[in-house]
Amino acid sequence: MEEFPIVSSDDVVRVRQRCRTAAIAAGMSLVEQTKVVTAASELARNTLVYGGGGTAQISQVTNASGRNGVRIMFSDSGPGIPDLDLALRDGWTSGSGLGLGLSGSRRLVDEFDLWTEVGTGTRVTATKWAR
Amino acid sequence: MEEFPIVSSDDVVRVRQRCRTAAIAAGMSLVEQTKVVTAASELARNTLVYGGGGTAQISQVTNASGRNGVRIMFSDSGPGIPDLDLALRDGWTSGSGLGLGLSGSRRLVDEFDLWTEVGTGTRVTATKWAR
Amino acid sequence: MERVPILKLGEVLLVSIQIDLQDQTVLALQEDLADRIVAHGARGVVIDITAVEIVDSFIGRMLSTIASMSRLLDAETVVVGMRPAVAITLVELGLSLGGVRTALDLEKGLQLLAGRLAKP
Amino acid sequence: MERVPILKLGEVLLVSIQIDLQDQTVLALQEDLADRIVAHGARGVVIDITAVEIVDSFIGRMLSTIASMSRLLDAETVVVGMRPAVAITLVELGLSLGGVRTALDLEKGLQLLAGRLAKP
Ligand SMILES: Nc1ncnc2c1ncn2[C@@H]1O[C@H](COP(=O)(O)OP(=O)(O)O)[C@@H](O)[C@H]1O
Ligand SMILES: Nc1ncnc2c1ncn2[C@@H]1O[C@H](COP(=O)(O)OP(=O)(O)O)[C@@H](O)[C@H]1O
Repeated sequence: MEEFPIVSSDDVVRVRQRCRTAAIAAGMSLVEQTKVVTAASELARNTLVYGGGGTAQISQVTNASGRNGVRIMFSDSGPGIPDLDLALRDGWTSGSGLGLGLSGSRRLVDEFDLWTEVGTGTRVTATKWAR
Repeated sequence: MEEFPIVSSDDVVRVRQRCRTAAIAAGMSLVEQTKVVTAASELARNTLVYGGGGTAQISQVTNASGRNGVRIMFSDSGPGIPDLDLALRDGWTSGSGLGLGLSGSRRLVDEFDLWTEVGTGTRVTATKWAR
Repeated sequence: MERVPILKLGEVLLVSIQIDLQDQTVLALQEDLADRIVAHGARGVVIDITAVEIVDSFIGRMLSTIASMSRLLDAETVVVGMRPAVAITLVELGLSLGGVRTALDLEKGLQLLAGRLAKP
Repeated sequence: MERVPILKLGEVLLVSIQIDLQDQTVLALQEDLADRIVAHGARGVVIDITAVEIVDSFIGRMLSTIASMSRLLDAETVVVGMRPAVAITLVELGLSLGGVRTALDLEKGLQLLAGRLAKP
């Protein structure tokens, strides 16, 4: 497991690179790698832009049936998300994005979990398995 | 009545084939067959993907007025559905689907019954009558 | 897992679906097609579903994804041979396949693409 | 912050993205391009993304913005070299890049623009 801070847009680039390395190590196909790295990029940017910065964790995981995968986790102590249903909707943004970061990255991975509390922060965990 | 496990996406294909056989035996038109087989495909995939696997039952049924039909039942011991209204809405998905499986298959059949309990599982029963 | 073969006819790739599609096969087909479009510089894709008995939301989404993805790679997709019963069922299911071009049969589909490829 | 270089080939500006794009670099590129289109009276822009490993919604929006912006300045944009895996991922992400023209590679992209520039 690797952990590193997200405080600038350099860090978003670094998250992509580390996520790519982990995806290759998990034996993912090129398409699977591209999907999980793209999801990581979206979520890392949200941590930076909306969470006011935070932390990324990237780990290699193995499930009960021996499949390998990559788990990415992004946490921040930002404002949290008041209306989660809305935030997860395609095209909805409170800022100036396209509103595809959360909804789109959920589609790109196999498991997606979002915890948030207004005033406390947000934590998104996403897992993708190699086929 | 036939019963078989749904533990892989092969089984979803088999459900379609068995459902087709039953629909033909019930004297359904080609359109009716196509509708019930499509519904079976959607529900079987949900059992696999969201229910974590389960069982399919396919039976031929006859009603009081002598009409023949097919009844399909899918049960799993998965997580259940916390908000059924939401799950039955067109376009709503907790995963990466199109959110048309439940709402769409309900439209494709004549009778549709969904029982679910969080932590216990889900059982969907659908019946289509030959005209 | 079975794989759906992809044939090359000049600048067009032809996919004729002859098996009962499993979800993994669907995903593999999308990836194979993207690779082949780029490898051959294909300008058109014809997906022949004459033999396909049902199109559920997963397969329907595949058709939309292939159409959008090939457009990004500068190829146009035409779906041919949809059975009437499949079309009726798709509508009732709630899938309109908005961005997907269709033609009656393989011949009409190839004609449609030829018209486009003639343009620079 | 790194900047993406913009080359001039006659009436066409060529942008070849060779680095892992940071958001600020993306914003700077949009501004630089607008300036250069006007300064050179360029009629076409080719953005070569052959080396780009992922296009997320921020980079995808840049491609759309550049296409729209250059159209307003009377230049046409073509994006070339999109990798197959990137195309599939973009579609799943939900981005269709509606107004963006694409071509297989630099050569095809330049041909496409040449066809347009030949017209009065
Ligand atoms: N880490 C976060 N902290 C607070 N709000 C967030 C966070 N991530 C996402 N959001 C909220 O969810 C909305 C939707 O996010 P997203 O789908 O990524 O779209 P976009 O990034 O284009 O705004 C954001 O506009 C923001 O309001
Ligand atoms: N057997 C099941 N067990 C648990 N949840 C289910 C089950 N079937 C459906 N669901 C829930 O209902 C939602 C909607 O299902 P559906 O309409 O089939 O759309 P989709 O399959 O595209 O997600 C699913 O996303 C899932 O959250």
